[in-house]
Amino acid sequence: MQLRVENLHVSYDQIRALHGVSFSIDAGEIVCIIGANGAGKSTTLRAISRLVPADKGAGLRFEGHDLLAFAPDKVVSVLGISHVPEGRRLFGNLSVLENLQLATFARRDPQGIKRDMERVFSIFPRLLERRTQYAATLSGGEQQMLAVGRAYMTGHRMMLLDEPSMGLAPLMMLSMFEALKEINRDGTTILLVEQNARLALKFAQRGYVIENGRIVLEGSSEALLNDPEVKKAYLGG
Amino acid sequence: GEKRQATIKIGINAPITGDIPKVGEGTKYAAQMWLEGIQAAGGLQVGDKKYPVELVIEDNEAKAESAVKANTKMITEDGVLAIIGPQASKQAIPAGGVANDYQTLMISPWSTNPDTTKNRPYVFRGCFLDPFQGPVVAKFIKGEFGFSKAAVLYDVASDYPKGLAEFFKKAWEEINGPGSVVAYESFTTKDTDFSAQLTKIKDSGAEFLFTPQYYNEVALIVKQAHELGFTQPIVGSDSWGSAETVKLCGPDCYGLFFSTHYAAAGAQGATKEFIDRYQKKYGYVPDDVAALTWDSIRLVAQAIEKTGGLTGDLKKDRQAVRDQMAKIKDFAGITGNMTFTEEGDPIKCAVIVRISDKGEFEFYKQVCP
Amino acid sequence: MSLLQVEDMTHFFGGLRAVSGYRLSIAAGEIRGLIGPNGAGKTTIFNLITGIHTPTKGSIRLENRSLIGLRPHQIAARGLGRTFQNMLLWRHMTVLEHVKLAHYAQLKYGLAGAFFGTRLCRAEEERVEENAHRLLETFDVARFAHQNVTQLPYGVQRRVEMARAMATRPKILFLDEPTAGMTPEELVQMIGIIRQIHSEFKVAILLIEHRLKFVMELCQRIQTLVFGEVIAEGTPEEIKNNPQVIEAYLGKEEVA
Amino acid sequence: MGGSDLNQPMLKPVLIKRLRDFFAPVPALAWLAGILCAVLIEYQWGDALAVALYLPKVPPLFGATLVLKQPLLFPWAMLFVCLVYGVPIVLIGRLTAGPANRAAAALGRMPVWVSVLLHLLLLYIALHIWTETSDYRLQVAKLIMIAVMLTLSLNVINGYMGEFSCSHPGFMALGAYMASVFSLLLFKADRVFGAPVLPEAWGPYFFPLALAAGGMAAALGALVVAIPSFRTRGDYLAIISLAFMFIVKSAIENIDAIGGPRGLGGQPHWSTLPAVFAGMSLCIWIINNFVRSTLGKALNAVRDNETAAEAMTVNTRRTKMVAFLFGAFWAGVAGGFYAHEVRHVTPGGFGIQNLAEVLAMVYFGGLNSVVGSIVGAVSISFLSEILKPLLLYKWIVIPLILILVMIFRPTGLIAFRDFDPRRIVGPRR
Amino acid sequence: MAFFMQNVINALQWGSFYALIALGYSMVYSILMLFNFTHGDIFMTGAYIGLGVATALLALVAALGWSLPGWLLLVATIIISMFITSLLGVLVERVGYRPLRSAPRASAAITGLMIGIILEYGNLALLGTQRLSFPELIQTTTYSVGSVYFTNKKIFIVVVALLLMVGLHQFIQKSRWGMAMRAMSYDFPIVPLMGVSLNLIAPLTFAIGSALAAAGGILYGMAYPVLDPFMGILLGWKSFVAAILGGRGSILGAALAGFLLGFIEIFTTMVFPSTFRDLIAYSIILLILTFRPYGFFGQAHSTQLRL
Ligand SMILES: Nc1ncnc2c1ncn2[C@@H]1O[C@H](COP(=O)(O)OP(=O)(O)OP(=O)(O)O)[C@@H](O)[C@H]1O
Ligand SMILES: Nc1ncnc2c1ncn2[C@@H]1O[C@H](COP(=O)(O)OP(=O)(O)OP(=O)(O)O)[C@@H](O)[C@H]1O
Ligand SMILES: [Mg+2]
Ligand SMILES: [Mg+2]
Repeated sequence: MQLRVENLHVSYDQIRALHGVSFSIDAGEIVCIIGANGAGKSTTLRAISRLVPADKGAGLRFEGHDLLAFAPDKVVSVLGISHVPEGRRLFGNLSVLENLQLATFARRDPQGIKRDMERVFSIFPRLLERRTQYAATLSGGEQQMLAVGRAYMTGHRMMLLDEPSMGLAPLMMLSMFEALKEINRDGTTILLVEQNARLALKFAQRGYVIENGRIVLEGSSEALLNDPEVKKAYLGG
Repeated sequence: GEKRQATIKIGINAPITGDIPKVGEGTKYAAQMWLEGIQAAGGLQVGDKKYPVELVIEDNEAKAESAVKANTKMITEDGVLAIIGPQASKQAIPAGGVANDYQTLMISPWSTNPDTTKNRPYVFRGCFLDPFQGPVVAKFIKGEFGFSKAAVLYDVASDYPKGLAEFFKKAWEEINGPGSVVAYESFTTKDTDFSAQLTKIKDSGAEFLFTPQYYNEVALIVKQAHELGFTQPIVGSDSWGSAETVKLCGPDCYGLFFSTHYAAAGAQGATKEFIDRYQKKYGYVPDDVAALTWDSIRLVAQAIEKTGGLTGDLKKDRQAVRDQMAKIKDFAGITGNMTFTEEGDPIKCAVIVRISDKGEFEFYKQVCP
Repeated sequence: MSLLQVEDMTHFFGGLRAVSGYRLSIAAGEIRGLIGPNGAGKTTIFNLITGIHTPTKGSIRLENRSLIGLRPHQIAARGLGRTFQNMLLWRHMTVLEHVKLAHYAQLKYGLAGAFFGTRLCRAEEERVEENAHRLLETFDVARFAHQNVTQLPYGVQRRVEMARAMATRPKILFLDEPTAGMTPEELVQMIGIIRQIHSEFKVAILLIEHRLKFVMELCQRIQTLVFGEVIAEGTPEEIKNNPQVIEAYLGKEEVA
Repeated sequence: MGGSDLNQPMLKPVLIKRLRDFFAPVPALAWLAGILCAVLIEYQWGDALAVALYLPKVPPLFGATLVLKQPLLFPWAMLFVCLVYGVPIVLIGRLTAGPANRAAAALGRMPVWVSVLLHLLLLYIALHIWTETSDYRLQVAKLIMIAVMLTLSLNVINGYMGEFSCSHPGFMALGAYMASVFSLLLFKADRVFGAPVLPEAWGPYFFPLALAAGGMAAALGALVVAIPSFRTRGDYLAIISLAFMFIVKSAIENIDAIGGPRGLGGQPHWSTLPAVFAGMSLCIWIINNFVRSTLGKALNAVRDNETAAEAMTVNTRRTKMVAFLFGAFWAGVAGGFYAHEVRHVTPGGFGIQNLAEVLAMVYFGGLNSVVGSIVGAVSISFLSEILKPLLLYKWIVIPLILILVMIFRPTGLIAFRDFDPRRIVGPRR
Repeated sequence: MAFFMQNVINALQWGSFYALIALGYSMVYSILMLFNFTHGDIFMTGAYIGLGVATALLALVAALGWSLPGWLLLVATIIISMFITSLLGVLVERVGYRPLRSAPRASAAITGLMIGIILEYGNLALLGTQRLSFPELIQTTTYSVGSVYFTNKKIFIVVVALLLMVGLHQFIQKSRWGMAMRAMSYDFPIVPLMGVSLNLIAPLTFAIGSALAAAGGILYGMAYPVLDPFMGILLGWKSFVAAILGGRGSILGAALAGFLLGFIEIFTTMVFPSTFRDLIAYSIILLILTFRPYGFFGQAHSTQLRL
C-alpha cells in the first residue's frame, strides 16, 4: 500500500467539497478517478499535495509517512509526489527550459536530472524546439505538454495527473499516454483524474467513481467500463 | 458655561506629528516650561485674582486642515483665551483665519508669511518678517566683506526660505546693482543632494553663498559645498539658530555667520536664564522655535495680566486680551525687544552670530531696523 | 454570398511563421470546424480575425467591409463573438453581470444617462437584464445567475462564457475548444446547445476542437491546419478519411 | 465532540439574530425620525444634562475625544450618549416603524427621487441641528464629507477599475486651485488678483460653477494619465500617475500668479454645511448610479480582464478615459470644497502624505464599494481625530488597526457592495 | 567642460543611491509583485541601525584601546547592519505580507505603507525628534582633477552600487533561487509543487532586499550624514519610480533607471532654473513611460498567459 487516503474531508470557505473520501493505491499501479464536473476530483489531488488543508480527522499516509505532517514543498521534494495541476499553471514569465529547471529545485542528482530532461524532450519533441520561448506564449497543447513534463522533472515516485489530456490533439494524446505507460513501467505510480472517463479507464488498471465529494464506486477498469450505471453516467451512453 | 471659567486656558497649536516634529517638540517644551513657572507662582495674577492656568495642546500634524480644526476646537470647545501657534505659515495662515473669525487672539511665534497677520486684527506673530531680515544680512555682508557677487540657495517649496531668499536678493541688488546675485538656486523640501546647484553656484563665480535653510539642510549644504571645492563664506539666517546646526555640521560650519534673534553663547540675563533652564530640563540648547514660543507665550501672559481683571465672559475677555496685546510696547523678550505694528508684526532687532571655532554661537553684532 | 472572407492571411511571431496564406469563407448560418495538431496556429487565426493580433499580411472582410485596423471591440460589435481557449472570465463579477455587460455595444443610453439614471437608462437596463436571463436559460446556467464565476465548476464556466459571447449578438461565433474539460455527458449536452443557438439565432459558427466526436457531428465543413497551412478541407467524412490528416493529426487508431 | 462545543459559537448568533429580527421592520424613515428626535433633545437639553453628568460641555464627538484625555469623564459621556442618542433612536425608531413603513410605501408609489430627496432632507435637518451646537463638530463633519467624496472618487479608479492611481492629490490640487482662482478673481478682493469683477454678494450662487470649474480642471489634467493608460497598466501606470502628482505640485510652485509655493489664501468661506452636504450627496448618487449601470460595470471588466472586455464589445479606451476623468472630476470638486473650507491652499499640502491617507481610506473601507468608501473615509477621519491625544503613538495605533483589518479582510471592511437607493428608502417587510 | 564633468560625477553619486534602493526595491517588488512601500522606511531603519552599530563599534574599539583602520570598521558596520536589517525584513514579511499573500496586491501594498509609518513613528518615539549625524568612519578625502572635485566616498559608493547591481542580476537570472523568485511572482500557489518552499523564498527575498536597503542606508549616511525618521519616504517613492521605469522584474533595468533618474535630476538642474527641476524631470519620466509603456526592460504582453 503506497498511498492510503482515509476519511478525507475538505472545505473551501466553510463549504464542504469532500465528504470523507477513502481509497488506496499500491506502488506501481495506475489508478484513475472519474466523476462529473465539480465532484471533487481536483480537490482530492490538491489535498494529497497539501495545497488545500484537509479537515480534522483525515488520514493520509504515503509509504508509511503521515502526509499531513509534510509541508506542500516537502511532499514533492522528500516524498517524490508530483502533481500536474488543473489548468496547467505554468510560469509564463519563465522560458520552457527554465520551467523544467525550476522543477528540479530540490533535487541533488545532476545525473538523474539530465536523464529525466532527455526523457521529457523525447516524449515531447516540440518542447525541445520551443525551449527558449516564454511558457506564456506556447499554444494550449504545448502548455499542457510542458505541464506534464515539468511535473515529471520534480520527481516521480508517484504522479498525480489532473486532466493531462485537456487540449491535446488526438495523436499527441496517444503518444502521451504511451509515454506515461512507459514511465509507469519504470516504477512510477500514477493517479489520474479525467473527465474523459472512457479514455481514463482504458489507460488505468483500477478506477474510483466520485460523486458529490464521496467515492461511490470502485473496481477494476473492465468492471467499471462494463458497469451499466457508469456507462450511462460517464461514458456518454 | 460662564461659571466654570475659573481657570485660564491657553491653546497651543503645534506640529507634534507630521513632517516637522522637532518644531512641535520645541513649542511644547517651551510652553510647558512656562507653565511650570506659573504653577510654581500659584497661578497668573490678573487684577486682584490669581487664576490657575491650563495649557490645551493640540497636534496639527503639520497639516492645514488639522491646524484649522485644532483652532476651532480650542476656541469653541475648550474655551481658550488665546492661542499660541501654529508655527509654519502653511498652517498659521489658515488657522489665523479661524482665530480672527472667532475674535480670539492668536500669535504665531515662527510664521514669516505676511498673509498670516495681514488684515487680521486678532493675529500676531513673534518673529521678524523677511522684509526686515533680508536687508540685514545683505548690509552686513557688504559692510563686513565688501563682496559684490552673491549666490543664494533655498528651498522653493518652503515658505520661510523662499520669502527670505527673495528679500535678500532684492536688497542685495539694490546695493550692488542688478545682476549681482549671480546664482539663485533652489531645491525642494526633503532634498538631500545639492551637488548640482552647488556646482552651478561655484561655476558662477559667487563670492559667498547665502542659504536661509533649516539646520539639517545647513549641515548637508555646507559639507557638500566644501566637497565640491567651494571655499567662499556661507551665510545663513535665524533658522540656523539651533544647537543641532553645529552638532550635525561639525567643523565644516566653524567660522560661518548668520543673522538671528539672539546668540546662545555669551547670552546674558533672561536669555541666558531661559537657555540654561531649558537645557537642564530637556537636555539640549533650545532652538529659535522654543525661544520664540517662550516670548510669544509671555507676551500673551502679559496681555492677560494687563487686562486688569477677567469678567468671566469669554468673548469680552478675549477682546480685552487682544486689545492689550496690540498696545504692548518695548516688550523685553529673550529674542529682543518688541513692539507691534498695526498688522501685529513685531519690530525688533537682529543680531549677527558667528559660529566660533569651538562650535559655539558667538555674538558678533546687533542690527536694528 | 459569404459573410466572412479571409484572404491570404499570414502572421509571424518574430521569426516563427504561425499562420501562412490562410483563406476562409463562411456563409451565413454555416457551422465550420478547424482542427489541427497542437501549435498549428488555430488559436492564432482566431486572434487575428478578432483583432487581438494584426496579421502581418492579408485581408479580412466581414460583410464586405475590411476589419483590418479596427480595434477588437469594434470588430466584436460588428458581429464577431468568441470564446477563449483558457476561458477569460471576469473574476469578481457574477454570471448575470457577465452576460449583461456583453450588451455593451447595444446600449442606447450614454454617460449622462448612466450618471443620472434617466428613464432611458432604466428601460435599457431592464431590457438587457431580461435578455440576459433568457440567454442564461438557453445555456442552462440560470440557477447560477447571482454566483461569482470563479466558484463554478469548469463546465458551467464554459457555458457562461458562451452565453456571454452570444449576448454580443454575433453573426459569427468563434468557439475555441468549447468542450475541453467536459465530461462525455456534458459534451452531448453541448452539442444540443450549439444546435439550438444555431437555429434560434441564425448564427454562423467556427469552432476549434480536439474532441472529434463533437466536430464530426456538428460541422458541415472542416479545415485541417498543420504548421499554419491548411492541408485539407472538406466534409467530416472526407476529412476523416484523408490520409494526410490521419498522418498528422488523427493517428491510426481513433481515441474516444 | 461535546455539546458545549457546538453551543458556544451558537450563542452569539442567536442574540444577534434576535436583535436583527427586532429591528428588521424599521425602515430608514423611522431611523431618521429617531435621529431627528435625538438631535433635538440634545439641542434643547444637552447642556443641562451635560452639567448634571459632570461633563464640561456636550461631548462634541460622542465623547470619543474624552477617552484618552479625561478617562474619568468617559463613563459619564457614554451615559450621556446613551440617554441622548441611544434611547431615543432605538425607541422612536422601533415605535414609529409601523407608520413609517406605511409612509415609505406611499412614497414608493411616487418616483424614487421624491422619496430619496425627502430622506436626504430629513438627514440634512438632523445634521444641521446636530452641528448647530458646536462649530468644531460642524467643521469635522464637513471635512469628513469632503474626505468621503475624495475616497469615493479614488475608488472609481483604484477599486472599480483596478488601477493603482497615485495622482489623486494632484487632481485635488488642480480642483482646489481652479475653484479658488475662480472665486478670488470674480468675487473677492485679495492680494493676488486685486479687486473683484462681480459683486461679492453674488458669490455663493456661483459656487457650484467654481466647483465645476475645479472639477473640469482636474478632469483635464487627468488626460495626462488617462491617455498613457491605453497602452500600459498596473505598476507602470502607477508611476505615471505618481509622476503626474509631482508635476502638478512643481508646476503650481512655479506659477507665481497663483501664489507659487506660498500658496493661495483668502477664499470666501463658501463651504457651508448645506453646500458640502449637497455636493457629497450628489457625488454619491451619481457615482452609485454609474457603477451600478451596465456602462459602469465595464470598469470591472477592464480590471478583471481587458482582452475579454474588448472581445465582448466593451470600448476599453473609452472606459478608462471615463474612469480617470470622472474620478478626477470629483476629486477636483472635493478640492474646491476643501479650498473654500480651509481657505488657504499650498502646493505642498497635496503630496505623498495625502496620498497615503486617501489610499488608506479606500483600501480600509473596501474596494469596489460605494458603501465601503463612505465607511472608510468616515472611520479613518474619525479615528484620526479622536486619537490625537496619543500624539506620536497615534501613528502607531492607526496603522496597526489598518494592518489588522487588512489581514482579516484583505479587500477592506465592506468590499464589493453598492447600494440600491430604492431598497434603502423603501418600506421593510 | 569641468562644469559638465563635475555634474556627471554628481549624477553618478546621486544616481547610485536611487539605483541601490531601487535594487532592493526591485528584489522584493518584482519578485513578490508587491508595491513594497515599506522599503523606503527599511532603508531609513537600516541607516539608523548602521549608526547604532557604528557607534557601538567605535565605543568598543575605544574601550579595548585598539586602533583599527576606518575601512575595516566600515565594512564591519555594513555587514552587521545588513544582517540585522535583513532580520527586520523577515519580520516585515511575516507580519505584513504573508497573511496577505493571496489578497489583492494593492492591499498588501497598503499594509506595507502602514508598516512604514509604524517604523517612522516608532523611531520618533524611541529616539526623539532630534536628527542624528552619522559618525565619520573613514576620513573624507577630496581629490581634484582640474576643477573637478570628488571624494573617496563617492567612488566607493558608485563602485558598490555597480557591483551589487551586477551580482544581483546574475543571482536572479541564473540561479535557481532567482528562478524560484521569478516563478513566485507569476503564480505563487503552485510554486510548492516545484518542491520550493514559499516560506523560504519569500523571507529570503525580503531579507536580501532589506540587507540591500541597509547597505544603501549606511552609504547614504556617509554621503549625507543627517538622519531623520522621514528620510526614507521621498527616496523610497522615487526609487519605486526607478524600479519600475527599469521594467518590472529587471534588476539591471532598475539599477540603470536609478542612475538615469539621478542623471535626469542633476542635469535638469544644470540646464534649467532649479525651480523647474521636478517639473521637467517628472515630465521626462512621464514621456518615457508614455512611449515605452513597459519601461526599459519590461516585457509587455508576452508573459501574460495566452488567450
Ligand atoms: N477555490 C475554490 N473556492 C471555492 N470552492 C471551490 C474552489 N475550488 C473548487 N471549489 C468547489 O469544490 C467542489 C469540487 O471542486 P473540484 O474542482 O475538486 O471538482 P472536479 O471534480 O475537479 O471538477 P472539474 O471537473 O470541474 O474539474 C466544486 O463544487 C467547486 O465549486
Ligand atoms: N507570442 C508568441 N511568440 C512566439 N511564438 C508564439 C507566440 N504566440 C504563439 N506562438 C507559437 O505559435 C504557434 C501557434 O500557436 P496557436 O496557439 O495558434 O496554436 P493552436 O493551433 O491553437 O494549438 P493548440 O491546439 O495547442 O491550442 C505555437 O507553436 C506557439 O508556440
Ligand atoms: Mg478538476
Ligand atoms: Mg489553441
